[in-house]
Amino acid sequence: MSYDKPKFHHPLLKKNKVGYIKTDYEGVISTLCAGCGHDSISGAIVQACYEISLEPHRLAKLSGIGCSSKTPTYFLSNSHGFNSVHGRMPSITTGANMANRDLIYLGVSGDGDTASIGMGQFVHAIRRNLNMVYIVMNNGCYGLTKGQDSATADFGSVSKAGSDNPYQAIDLAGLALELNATFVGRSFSGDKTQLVPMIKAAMAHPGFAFLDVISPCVTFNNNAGSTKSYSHVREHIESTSIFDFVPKEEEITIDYPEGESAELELFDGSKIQLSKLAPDWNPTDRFSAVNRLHASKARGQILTGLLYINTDSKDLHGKLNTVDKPLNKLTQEELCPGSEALEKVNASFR
Amino acid sequence: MSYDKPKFHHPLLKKNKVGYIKTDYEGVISTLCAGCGHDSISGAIVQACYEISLEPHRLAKLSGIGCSSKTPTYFLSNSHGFNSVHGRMPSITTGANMANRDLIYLGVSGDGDTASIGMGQFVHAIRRNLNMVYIVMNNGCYGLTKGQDSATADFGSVSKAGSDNPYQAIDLAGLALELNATFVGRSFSGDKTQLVPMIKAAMAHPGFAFLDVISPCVTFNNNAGSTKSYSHVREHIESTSIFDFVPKEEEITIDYPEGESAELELFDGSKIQLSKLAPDWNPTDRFSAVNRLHASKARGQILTGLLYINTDSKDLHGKLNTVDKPLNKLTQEELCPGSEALEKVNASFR
Amino acid sequence: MKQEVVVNDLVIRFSNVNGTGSASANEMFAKSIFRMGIPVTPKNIFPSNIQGLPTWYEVRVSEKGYLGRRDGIDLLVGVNPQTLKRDINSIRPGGYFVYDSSKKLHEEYIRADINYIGIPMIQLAMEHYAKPRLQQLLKNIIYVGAVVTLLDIELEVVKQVIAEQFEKKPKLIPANYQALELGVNYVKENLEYPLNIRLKRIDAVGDSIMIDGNTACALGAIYAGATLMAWYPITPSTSVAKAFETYCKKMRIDAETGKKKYAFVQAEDELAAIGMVIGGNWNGARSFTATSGAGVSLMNEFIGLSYFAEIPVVLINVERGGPSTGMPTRTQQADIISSAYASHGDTKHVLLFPSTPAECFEHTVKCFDLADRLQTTIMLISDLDLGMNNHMSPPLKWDDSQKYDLGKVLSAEDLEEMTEPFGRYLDVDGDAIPYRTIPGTHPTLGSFFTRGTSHDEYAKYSELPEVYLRNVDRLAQKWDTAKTLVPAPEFYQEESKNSIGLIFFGTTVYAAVEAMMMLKEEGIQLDAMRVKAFPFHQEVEDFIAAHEQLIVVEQNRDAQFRTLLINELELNPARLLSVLNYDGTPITAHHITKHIKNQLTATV
Amino acid sequence: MKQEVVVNDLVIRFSNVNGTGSASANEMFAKSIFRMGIPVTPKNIFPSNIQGLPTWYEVRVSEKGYLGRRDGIDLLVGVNPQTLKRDINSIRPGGYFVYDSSKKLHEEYIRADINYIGIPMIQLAMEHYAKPRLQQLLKNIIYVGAVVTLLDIELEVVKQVIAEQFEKKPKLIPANYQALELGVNYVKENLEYPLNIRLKRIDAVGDSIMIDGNTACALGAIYAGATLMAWYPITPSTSVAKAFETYCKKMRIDAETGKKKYAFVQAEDELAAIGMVIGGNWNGARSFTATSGAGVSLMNEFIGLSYFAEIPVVLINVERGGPSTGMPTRTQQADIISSAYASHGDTKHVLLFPSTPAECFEHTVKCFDLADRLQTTIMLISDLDLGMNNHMSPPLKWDDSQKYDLGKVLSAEDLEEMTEPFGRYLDVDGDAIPYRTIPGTHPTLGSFFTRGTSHDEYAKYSELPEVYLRNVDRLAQKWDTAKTLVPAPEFYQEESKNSIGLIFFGTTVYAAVEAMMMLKEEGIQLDAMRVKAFPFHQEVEDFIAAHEQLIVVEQNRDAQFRTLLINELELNPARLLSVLNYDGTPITAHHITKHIKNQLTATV
Ligand SMILES: Cc1ncc(C[n+]2csc(CCOP(=O)(O)OP(=O)(O)O)c2C)c(N)n1
Ligand SMILES: Cc1ncc(C[n+]2csc(CCOP(=O)(O)OP(=O)(O)O)c2C)c(N)n1
Ligand code: SF4
Ligand code: SF4
Ligand SMILES: [Mg+2]
Ligand SMILES: [Mg+2]
Repeated sequence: MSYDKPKFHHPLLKKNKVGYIKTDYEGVISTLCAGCGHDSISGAIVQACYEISLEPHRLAKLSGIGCSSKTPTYFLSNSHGFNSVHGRMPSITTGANMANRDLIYLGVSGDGDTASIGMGQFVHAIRRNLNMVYIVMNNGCYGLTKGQDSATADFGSVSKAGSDNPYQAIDLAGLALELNATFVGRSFSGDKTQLVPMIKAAMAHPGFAFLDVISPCVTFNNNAGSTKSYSHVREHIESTSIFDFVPKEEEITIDYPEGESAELELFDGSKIQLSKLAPDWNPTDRFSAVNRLHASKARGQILTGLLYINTDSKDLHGKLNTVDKPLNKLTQEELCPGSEALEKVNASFR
Repeated sequence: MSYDKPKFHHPLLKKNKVGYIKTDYEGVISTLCAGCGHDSISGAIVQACYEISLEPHRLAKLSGIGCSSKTPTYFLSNSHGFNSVHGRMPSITTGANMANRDLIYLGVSGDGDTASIGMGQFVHAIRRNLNMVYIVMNNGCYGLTKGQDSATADFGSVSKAGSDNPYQAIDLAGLALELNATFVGRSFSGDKTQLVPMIKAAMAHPGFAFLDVISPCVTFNNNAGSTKSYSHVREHIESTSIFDFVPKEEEITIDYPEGESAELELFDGSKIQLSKLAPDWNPTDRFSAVNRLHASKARGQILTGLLYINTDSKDLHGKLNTVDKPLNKLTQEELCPGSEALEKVNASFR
Repeated sequence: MKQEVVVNDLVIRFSNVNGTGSASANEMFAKSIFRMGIPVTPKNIFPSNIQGLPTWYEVRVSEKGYLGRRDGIDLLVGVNPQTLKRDINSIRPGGYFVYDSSKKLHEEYIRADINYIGIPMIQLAMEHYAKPRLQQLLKNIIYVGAVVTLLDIELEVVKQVIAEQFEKKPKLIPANYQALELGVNYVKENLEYPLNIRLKRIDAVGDSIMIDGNTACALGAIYAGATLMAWYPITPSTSVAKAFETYCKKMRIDAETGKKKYAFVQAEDELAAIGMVIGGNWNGARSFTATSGAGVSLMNEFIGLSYFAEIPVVLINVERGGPSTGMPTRTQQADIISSAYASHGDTKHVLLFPSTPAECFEHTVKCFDLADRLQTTIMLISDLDLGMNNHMSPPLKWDDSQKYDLGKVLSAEDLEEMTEPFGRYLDVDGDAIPYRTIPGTHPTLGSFFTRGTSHDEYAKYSELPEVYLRNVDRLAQKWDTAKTLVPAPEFYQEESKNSIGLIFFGTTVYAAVEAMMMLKEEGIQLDAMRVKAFPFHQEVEDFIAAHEQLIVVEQNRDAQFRTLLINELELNPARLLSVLNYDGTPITAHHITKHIKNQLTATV
Repeated sequence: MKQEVVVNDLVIRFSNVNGTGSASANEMFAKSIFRMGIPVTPKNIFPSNIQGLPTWYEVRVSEKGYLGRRDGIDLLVGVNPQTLKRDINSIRPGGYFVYDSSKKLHEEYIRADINYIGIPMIQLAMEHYAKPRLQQLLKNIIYVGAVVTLLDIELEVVKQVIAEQFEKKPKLIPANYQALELGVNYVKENLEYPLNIRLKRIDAVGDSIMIDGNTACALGAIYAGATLMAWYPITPSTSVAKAFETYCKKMRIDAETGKKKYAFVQAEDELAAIGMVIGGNWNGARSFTATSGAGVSLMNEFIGLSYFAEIPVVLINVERGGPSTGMPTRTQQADIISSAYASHGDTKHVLLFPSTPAECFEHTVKCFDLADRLQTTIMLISDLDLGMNNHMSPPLKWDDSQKYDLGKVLSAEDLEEMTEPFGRYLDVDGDAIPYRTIPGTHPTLGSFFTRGTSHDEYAKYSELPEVYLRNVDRLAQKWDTAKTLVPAPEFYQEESKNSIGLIFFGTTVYAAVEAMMMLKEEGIQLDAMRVKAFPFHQEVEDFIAAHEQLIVVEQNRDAQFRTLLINELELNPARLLSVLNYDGTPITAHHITKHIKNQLTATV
């Protein structure tokens, strides 16, 4: 059951450049547990889309199965959505992206959905540098099936039932780096200041943008001993940088200390503006990100922020060299070679 | 169709400690293409098993589907074998291993089998630290289906048909390291001196031992421009170390230069003896291996040899804390709780 | 609205919001009735979500022992504002609506033909408990107290059940008792009680137990000696795994070392789960998995491997509402064809259909014996209704003299004694079942190469047409052997007497038995058969042969079971009528009788 | 052993080792016969391996135009020592064995009832070519030269075919010509020729082409406007992908930019392949995949999603020998039931069964129209025989006035003009097919949420029984709509005249038509129908109704097509006899006639 929120449009609510107010980016009322991290991420998506003045119908939102994968109903109700099957969102997004290169594709997944059943598709979407934003709402457990450990649960993390996890966690951000993902970030559902600009930057990135967002499950994995609880994350979080996203032609407003700041221009003219908190880290050097991540992990810390960006890579359309016009807009005239050409084909088989 | 080789036992052929001669470790005659790298790896397996005096029935050999996955018929015909389905060898091996912890499990796979359809199972076998040897016969292509690029084909590598591969390669050894595999090595089918001791060490390792073995496909991927051809590999190979495996209670015979040599004792008392060729590399420091691999890759070189070993980790049985006796040997008496216990269960449901 | 007093025959429904602790309160309510010796079936109707959506708990009480769902709710406790309208409309005329009168009920909810009983639940809870979470939880116990009094349920029994429920957290007992009394006293002080519908202790449950089918399956697997369970979470089969782990921890720990005599592996997906089961059984350890819906679809490739390479697999499919993700928390019997003929190529698989938790136990044990004997996939086809709801069931039975049938496995000694060379796929005994060996059995004898490709009697790869034919024809013959090994059907008459035979299977039994009685009262006599397995036992054929007209009752849209009967027994479809129920709720006797009567009029 | 001269009616078999270049030599041989205007069918029987295993190439020549396989080999060229015995035994008495006489044939290979023709192939090759690889390759051309002469095939035609074959590597032509002459001259100088079996130019192929079904499917997809192919390599479907890419490179490159008007994605597995197809079609680009065997099994979950969420999918299944990995390089029609009812829950899928390459083309186009119109999975069920062998076929046809049927898709204008709110799953027209919108169509209208869970007419999630029922009942009704849209069957008589009707589909047509002629000659007259689609068209029902007895010919063990007929048309199984062939080789007319005669005697 889902409930449409009554949308009360206050005349004073500020319209963005494309004429929408913030509530236009919302979806139906969430049916997740009160306090679930996923809802905060939905909120950040709404915020980001509103702020960058996205026209909602220019985005398609896709997901697998899980509490996290339900969230696309809770934001952007003017966008087409697809709640598909468990672990297979990447392949559906690949097909959708092939059909129309002009839309923005936002994929939402869970750690169960991505790190277990969906591992293969995740890896290969990265390999193809599919132009999409891929958000994992990472709670270290299977929320919707009642709290089993997932593959991102940390070694030794204690479950609600009291048992220690004996397996090494899969670090999805580390994995994405190893696999040459062209944009890798990590954030925390509780840190909107970091998350909102990160989502904006991810949307501006013309390739695979991966966001691993720690998102506590209040019902099944927010207990003492869990390394994915609100309190544990708050206590162990650290950041690569102070981070902002500046849309094309907007002015940079924040002043960063000289020397530690960096400005990265993206494909569409927008910019990422950041002040490094880690001196040896360089956002465009993949191996420095790997190093930095490793160092944090060794200290038991959770490194968040932008980890790596490759501002110059070809997405799958580029690799395949497809035409600029979306394939789903090509007409029969443009596609069908016609009877004459077929006669030639026939002749070649005689 | 398969042909049993006539086994001519020359009286002088040397028996190993368990009374077998080398041909006892062979299988039926290979039906792979003449010159296929996979056959050399089969040969190395035969050699290694003979030299460590393995009783063939104490090993189970399993594979997926592909030319590579056919090889288990070509070695160890006194071992049980299982040529399963495409990409799913790891799960079958997991079940088999759970059933009997006392056997040695040798899994053979191809790069298509592992890096594409089998990616999820590969990742999770590593995550569980399943006690097995996992060999990928890596030719950068799908041999059995006639030469399509696989996911390990290098970026820019030229196919037989002449097209450049536009995708980044998945580096399976790098991936295994990122995923905390407890033994990671890389070798080349053409380098038996390195490969044979590496297989022996992998078999002695009480956890997941991964060997990425470059194995040229002479029919479909040995052309100029291919980075998985014999000539390319020969020209770009480099090694972490000079390497030997010394079974328990055997003497170390090779003398390595002081300072660069290391000796690693394995769980069963056997030893890995090596002389480092890379000074900054430490075989038991995972991150130094990652660094080393990265450095070679940056120079366009293929780093081979032992990359990393964790000599102190729990395999899946250890993590699950199962009994020492193989589960498949437990009798009904040991397993069935009996009618009295069931009566108590019934009572609890009244 | 003066009504007769009705004793021990009613349906009560609780309408709640999920994640508020109501399920456990409602369960205690049902358990108390059971303890009074009265047959009862609860059904938990929950959403595919964790918190905040509508959930219902329906309790049918039937002195006559009819345990199916029944239409017509006698009393509904409605505390979910989201569904108030719908809930009130679902009450039969003359029935009762128990609501939270802390706030006044809006006009639009007033029906003239039902009785309204207001209990100020949340008000009472707020008056007595400070913490919001406690208020929420104990509100449930308050309404239990009220309803218990209204229906004349023995308070001591309820208290006993509460005490047992909180055995491990005894500190919670007093608060629960207090809440219970709040409900009881409110009724006693403010309302007329008991109602005309009420309960009374009898002695009609015998030695029955109240248990869910999934727990019974898990216990069956433990008793059958399963040492590996590999699985992936999916509703409604997850609780098989949970119960397996729970009971293994009690029953399968080595006393000396504290180590486990089982391996319990949460796989990365369903493909891996069944792969592990294949590996485990190949290597001689009884291994199984449990799954539902999409999980079965994902296992298709491996099921074919099991069939063709002849490797035992035990697969418990707890069906849910399909297709696709469908209605994951609703029940159906709609995986019949996709299970029977799973996988590409010519394949057929053995299915067992338990009806009760006792049979879940017994059939799960049987699955392992059959899997080892037949060396193929055996599926236990359960459903959400059976698997996740508590059912009154005969107790679970184990005969200590019962020995596992491990099938045709050759030992080292067997191999040494053999005069002919070992052929893994050689039919030595004429039953089309070959002998197998377990890896590691013997240093030089008995090793073979398992493969999903065409192979000869000695497990060698072959593409020769005649070799292929020998193999698949033997597999077809093995199917005939299977027919002689599966459980025979159950009949509901001494001998067939009527021209019409009713056929059903699985959870339909509850409603079907009641329907037969209802029809009998109207003078319509039917013979009946409950099928327990596919392939069909000879007695299934005989029953069908003995009746002109058959009516097949099943819980899916496409009459899938009827298709199986027609296809495998070469029946004229004209002889088989269908009664179908597929809206996700368990079938009712009323539904069956109505459709049988329609069908019979239509065909006459 | 004096024999009559037989012209244009023979079967020649080449027995080779794979990976030695024989396939291309043998193909040129077959093509030359086709060029002489004589109907011919080659069948390549190859192993699941790249190099060194036995492979056969069988060429049937039939002036009457019978294009099925025929038993009884008239001439066998045997150059594979591994299979010599078997090969020699396969020759019909009085037939010819052409062998490499460079080495003397061993005594044990001598049969008294056949003729031996020795050609010193390898000796000739070694005398004329230095490189071993060249010797191996040209040895094949040498035997072609010999056989061409023995059978009186026009040498100029063969040379022309060779010239075309090496069009892009003209340097190779002289060596091939030379090798050809070596064979020709050896025969001319040393042997009697032509043989009693021989060929002669006629004019019996008309405007036919020689093409394999997979290439025709790929061309069909291009003509149908498919812009996304997502696939994973698997024999025997891989060549669909290969041909799609090849022809797209010729026909679908934007002339100005050199960019591609298609996306060709090799997926990481079959699950991903069909997922991409679902994504592409959801987003309004015609998308398809091709697979075989295990691939179809792996796609089960997604097929259910397509059915329930109503997303077009075109899936080409080139069947191979099952179950499991089975015989991947052999042919069968054994994925009928698993395709028709793929996926858990109540599901049914539309299948089309082409018989010829021309139909592969035409039906593939039809698949896209049907998928868009019906918004569900449409499977083209081909097989290895049709897909990978060259077949003489009518030319591919395209009518330029033919317009794609893109089904019920609402444009921005449509949405703005609508007076009622858009309901994605609302049946507005009474045909049970709802309207859909493509993402991005309109800023504020028409967006909806696609899901595999139960949903109402407006695509909202719902667990209500009545909502679920409305939806699945509509899907059942859509199935009835499908019946009116699929291709009608083909009949082989003006009107039904006989009491027995023959039913077949797909590649069985070749043998079936010949069988009917053979039976006619023996006085057994049958009516016949070739079914082209599932669900069954009304005319299929009518034909069946018009015949007392039906014989269903199919290439699988379990008579799967017969099951479909019985189940979907409610037929009495007693009316349907079966002729089955499932050893992996294409069915022969002889096999059909034999079994029909057996069946008829048995039932009389
Ligand atoms: C094929 C398949 N297997 C299992 C399930 C059951 N299932 C639903 S959600 C889920 C796990 C979700 O976990 P995660 O992706 O971490 O999401 P969360 O609920 O934690 O946000 C599972 C296993 C399913 N829907 N489909
Ligand atoms: C489910 C499934 N999909 C596809 C295939 C077809 N197939 C057989 S082998 C193979 C690829 C093998 O490549 P690789 O693993 O690299 O082995 P290689 O032959 O190169 O040694 C494929 C795709 C299959 N057998 N099963
Ligand atoms: S169960 Fe956990 S993940 Fe799911 S909605 Fe509740 S808090 Fe969120
Ligand atoms: S095709 Fe390639 S991989 Fe396969 S056997 Fe031949 S050389 Fe080896
Ligand atoms: Mg999760
Ligand atoms: Mg390969």
